Amino acid sequence: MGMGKDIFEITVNGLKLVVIFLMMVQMVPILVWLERRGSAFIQDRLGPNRVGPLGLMQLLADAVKFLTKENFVPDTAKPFLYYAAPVFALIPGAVAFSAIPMSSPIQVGTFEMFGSTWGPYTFLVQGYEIGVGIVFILGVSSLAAYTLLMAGWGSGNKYTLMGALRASAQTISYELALGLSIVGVIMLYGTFNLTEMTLAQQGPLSFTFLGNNVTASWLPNWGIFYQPLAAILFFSAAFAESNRLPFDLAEGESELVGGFHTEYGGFKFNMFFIGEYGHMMIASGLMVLFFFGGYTIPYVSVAELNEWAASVTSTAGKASALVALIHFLAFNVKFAFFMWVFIWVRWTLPRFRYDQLMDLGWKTMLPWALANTIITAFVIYIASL
Amino acid sequence: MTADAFLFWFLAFVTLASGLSVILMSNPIYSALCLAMTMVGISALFVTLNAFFIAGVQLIVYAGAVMVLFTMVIMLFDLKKDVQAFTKGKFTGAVKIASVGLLAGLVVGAIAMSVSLMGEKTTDNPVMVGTGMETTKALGNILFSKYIFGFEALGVLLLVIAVGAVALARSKGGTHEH
Amino acid sequence: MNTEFITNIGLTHYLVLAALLFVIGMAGVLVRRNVIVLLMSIELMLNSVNLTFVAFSKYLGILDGHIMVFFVMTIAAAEAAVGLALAVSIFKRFNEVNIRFFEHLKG
Amino acid sequence: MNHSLLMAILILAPFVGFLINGARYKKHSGNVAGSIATVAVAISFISAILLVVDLISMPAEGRRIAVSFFEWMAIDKFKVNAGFVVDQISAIMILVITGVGTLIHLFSIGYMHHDKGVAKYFAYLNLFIFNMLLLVLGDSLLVMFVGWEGVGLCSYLLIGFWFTDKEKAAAGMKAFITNRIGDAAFLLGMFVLFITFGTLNFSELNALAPTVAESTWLGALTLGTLFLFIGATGKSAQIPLYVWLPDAMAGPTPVSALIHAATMVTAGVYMIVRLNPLFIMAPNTMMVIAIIGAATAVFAATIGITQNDIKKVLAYSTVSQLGYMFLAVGVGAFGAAMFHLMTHAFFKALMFLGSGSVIHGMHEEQDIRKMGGLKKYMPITHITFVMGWLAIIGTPLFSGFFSKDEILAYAFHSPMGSPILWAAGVVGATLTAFYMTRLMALTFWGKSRVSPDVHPHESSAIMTIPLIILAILSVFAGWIGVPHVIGEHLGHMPNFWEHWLHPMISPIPGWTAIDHTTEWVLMGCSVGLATVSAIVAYQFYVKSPETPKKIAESIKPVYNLVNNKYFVDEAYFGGIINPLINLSKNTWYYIDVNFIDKMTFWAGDLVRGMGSFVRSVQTGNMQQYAMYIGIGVVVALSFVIMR
Amino acid sequence: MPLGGVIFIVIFIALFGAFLVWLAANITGTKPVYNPVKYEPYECGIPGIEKKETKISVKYYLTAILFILFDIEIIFMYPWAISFREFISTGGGAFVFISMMVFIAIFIFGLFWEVKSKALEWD
Repeated sequence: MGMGKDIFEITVNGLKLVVIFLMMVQMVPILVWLERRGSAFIQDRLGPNRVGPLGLMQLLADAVKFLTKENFVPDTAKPFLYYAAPVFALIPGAVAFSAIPMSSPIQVGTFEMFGSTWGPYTFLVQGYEIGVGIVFILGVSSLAAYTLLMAGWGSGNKYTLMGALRASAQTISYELALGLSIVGVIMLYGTFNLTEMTLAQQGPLSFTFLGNNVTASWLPNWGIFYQPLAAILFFSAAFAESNRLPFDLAEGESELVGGFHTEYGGFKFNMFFIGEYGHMMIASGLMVLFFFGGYTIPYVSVAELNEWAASVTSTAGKASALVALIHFLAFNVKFAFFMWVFIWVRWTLPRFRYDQLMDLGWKTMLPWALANTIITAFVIYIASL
Repeated sequence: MTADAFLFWFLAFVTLASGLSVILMSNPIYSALCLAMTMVGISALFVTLNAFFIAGVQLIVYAGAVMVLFTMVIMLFDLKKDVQAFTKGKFTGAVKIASVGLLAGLVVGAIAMSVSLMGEKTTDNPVMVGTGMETTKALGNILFSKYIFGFEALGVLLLVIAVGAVALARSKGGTHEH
Repeated sequence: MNTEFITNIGLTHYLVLAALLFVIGMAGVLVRRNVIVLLMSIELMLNSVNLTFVAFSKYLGILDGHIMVFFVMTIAAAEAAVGLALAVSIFKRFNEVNIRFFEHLKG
Repeated sequence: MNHSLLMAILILAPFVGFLINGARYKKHSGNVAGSIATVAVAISFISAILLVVDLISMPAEGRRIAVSFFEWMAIDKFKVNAGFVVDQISAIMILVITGVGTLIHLFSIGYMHHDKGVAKYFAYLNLFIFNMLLLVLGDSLLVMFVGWEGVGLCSYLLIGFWFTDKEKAAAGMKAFITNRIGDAAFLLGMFVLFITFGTLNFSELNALAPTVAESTWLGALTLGTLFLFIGATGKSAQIPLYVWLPDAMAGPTPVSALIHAATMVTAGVYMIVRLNPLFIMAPNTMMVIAIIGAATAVFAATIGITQNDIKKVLAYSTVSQLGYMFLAVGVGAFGAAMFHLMTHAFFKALMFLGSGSVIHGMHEEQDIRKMGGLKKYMPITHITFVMGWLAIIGTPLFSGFFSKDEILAYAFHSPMGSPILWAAGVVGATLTAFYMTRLMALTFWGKSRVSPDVHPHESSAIMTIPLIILAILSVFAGWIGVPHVIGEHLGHMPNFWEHWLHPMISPIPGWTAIDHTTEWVLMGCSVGLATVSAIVAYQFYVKSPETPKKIAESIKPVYNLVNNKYFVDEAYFGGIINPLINLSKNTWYYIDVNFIDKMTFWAGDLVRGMGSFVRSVQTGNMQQYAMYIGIGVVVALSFVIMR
Repeated sequence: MPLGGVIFIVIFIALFGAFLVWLAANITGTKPVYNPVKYEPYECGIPGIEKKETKISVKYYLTAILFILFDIEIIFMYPWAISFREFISTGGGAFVFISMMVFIAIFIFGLFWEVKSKALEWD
């Protein structure tokens, strides 16, 4: 039975999931710090700078504060839902984030351990690979609406309930534009698989049009050049999905106080916070995957990079690790850029009114996304003639 | 026990338990949440059956849309607890439970019988393996050739429902006071 | 004890599971009083049918079952939309969701 | 472009036109609606041409473009595809339908200009073309039947187009009901054929036909073909179901031209030609067809002589000419039937459109007694009408001459024909020459009897252009089917028509070539008689208009009989419809009211009593109903399992 | 590794992680001291006198219903999008394109109707 050989693989994969989850959680304090420093920079003030170098220790102080807050349940709340909601806020984000490929796979050759031979293995730098990647991610992240409703209803407060309804109505409205803007992308790559999409974007811009091969070597072969409208729509919808400014209508000091998490404090509030950042991370990751080449390096194809890595390292395993490292860095650079855009936008744009928000989603973005779908299909059809 | 078998039993337990909770919880909101759990469980069962795309659609449509609608409506009604959650009549109740129980027994029996009859036809013959892409493409191929009329008809159906449901929901409702 | 039954998962397992889910949904339809829970029980029944479709699809090696699942999902969503619209409309007017109340709608 | 796309465009273009015009049916702008409709049909025409060009470029064997879009239904063995075929026969039909259709659409723009329901009119017209294309292109009887019913519907809608006029609405109804009788027979025919052959596909039927040996007089083959022929008599206005066609003239004149002259009424002929290997195996049916065709040809022609409504004359002429086609079919001359179908489509459409132009110019006047001398007011209409006239009376070298004489030759010489059939044909031709000349004389020639407050005028170019094109076709269309006997004197001109249709037409058993002398003699006979009768008619109605009245006076009973269309309508009423009504009334009173009703009341009381008992079950409690379903399922399942 | 195994691991770790997180959420924090005011639902200064009974606009529900219907229509486009190129390469491109355009036309008509009937207006 091959189970013995599998155990190592299963262990590594399990650990990988834990690591990715921790990575996601640990990125949140850093992003919070970035947001606070960044907003200060944008607004021409100093931001946190007292605790530790550059105010970095502020994160720890925050964490301590969160963990030591009083832990109580309001009288009118439903305890089960009240406790469950923050936990559920984390799960969809974490599960969806693990499906994002962050680098090329690492090859591990055979080796001796515990007196038997192991390997060879291939480890993906993503939680798990699933064939219908996008559909899966969309499905999982559509579960986020429950968190809002559970929190809002479970708190037993009318502000939370209204905030939750607002937030979920907004989330589902923009999910339409989000889902529709992806149709063009799917058509472009002809696959749901995120890795295949990434690999389709390597090298210089080149495509076939009416039987002619067109190549523009000064541009990378990124999705944004094929689907600019989809990129804009997707990114805007992602803002609304994660309830970020300018679409953070779920909260409002004057009308709804803190929205659906009004009654939450301490660690539970923190989890909602992590959930929100989780959404941002998924959105940024997908943005990079769909439109900015994923983990590939612009102008350089994966094959070229493999060749170079093989020439500077001794074994295939080391070469693949090196390549994976470079790809991982490339991915993170792009990823960080979009996270920064999220923060940047938040401190730059004013928020919408609720009716404007719904109008934008239903009457502007949905028709444009439809138009994008039709045009893409038409162009693909014409180009193939 | 293999991972697959464990997975099946685990998911079967989850779906059955949450399915039972749907009808046993007296508070409709917990019913709705349990049903959402059942949907997720069934989605995972689809994955074990290699129906990846269908699993994703199940998540998006059922868990992500239909059940959200249910939850929203219940919150809209603000129903805390059903005053009378179950039927009252003792006799009809007994008949109902009995018929359901009988049905369960019969269906399971029928399945067991027919499976033993069908014999080799039900042997594991998975033509649809792989990561789900081929299946989805094949699905598209069938949907847009053999089932194209059903597909267009569903488009019209959805239009009709969109018009009708909105008209219904905004209507004053009812013609007379009871 | 014969462990074959536990370790070797086949079509029968899925069919029995689906049958049980169906029966649970049916029980819900029969015994619950809240219209919305009734509708949810119907969704449960539809879901169990979807499960049988997909299971047969896999074990018979034809994809038509998947298409049927697609169609069933659409119908189920349509049914939920209209059913809930009715429920909302009646609730707004009479503040009532008990199925027995709906008897007043007859003729 | 590939064939399926072309075929889809061919069929769907008029349908799209129908949808567009149907959606804007309240609009009054005739030009817009007409342009849309005309363009739609013109697109269809172009794709028809492209398809036929492709067809011609194929090798003569297997010259056939078959497209199956999807499986329409599959019930056990019964499988029907939405399949369409362009072959030698349907190629002719689609060209005629879309070509003549385009011209008639164009004409309609001018003719229907002032009408309020013009968009609706064009929508119906396009729907008709769509259905007609389904009819001729369908690769199985069932697909054809869809078109068959569709054209019936459009015919009904268009005859009763001015439905506010009760009489016209009734005419529409009459057409519809008469057609239904035929359609019922058509359905029966399909059943019989399906039981016999297990398929409704044309090519399969035709291939299987010779394998069924016909042992009895009324075997399956004869029965099926006879039923189909009855269906054809309904659609193609043959005895006894012709009565609807003259009344159908209540519709707008272009409709009469398109539906009731050129296309729809020929559907019966087309259907028989398409199934010719099947029909040729049933000689008894063929005989019936030939006799009915010949009888209709003569019968309708006699009525035509006495009619005074310009459109009625043409209508009876159409019935008569259709009789010729059935005569041709009946004697096995399928090619000749198709040939006459095509030439007739041209010259009859021309004449109908010409009459439309006359009616338009005369401000809705249709009575030829109030016309006369229109030659000088309407020169173009007159010239084109003359071309049509020359064609229909069989003037040598005009199109009608070739087709009619081919039919007559076959009727004389074919083993299935006989000199009697030929004689009937010649009489028909003579009568045709007479009443057509009468029509010409009373309408265009002689002294003007136009009432002084009417100012006839020539129609606009949009109406005359189609006339001119059709006139050219009426004159020259016959040249593609010049018989050998004439062709060899014209520099050995080949008979394109025969070559083209040859692979599709089954040979007549026992056929021998006609020797040239016979053919010349036959031709001479019919031409001579027609000429004489035309001259007589000219004498009667132009030179001495008093003579026909005197003659009519002297044979008054006969004249009345003919003038009243042999009292066929009245006979139908007196012989069939009224007795039926009386019988129904009596049965209603004695059987229904006094017996059945009492029984049912009694039964009703019983049921009500039981019902009030059972009503207690129907509580309105949905869950109880669900429980009943559940119990039912339990019982059914346990029955299945225990069995 | 079989895919079932992957799912198994994911589910297992997700559940385990959720349990851990839930535990963490309950363990952390200091034990609260009971105070009736503190345990009241949040209000903006004035104590809540009415019971929690809020009339919620039916608009939210309408939005959700329309979301479901349009979401399904979008889901139908996915298999189309994914097999569109294959259809083109096998020659059925025009047919599939047109049939999807018909579907989208119905979609647009529905959207247009909703906009026109003001089902999407928020005030």
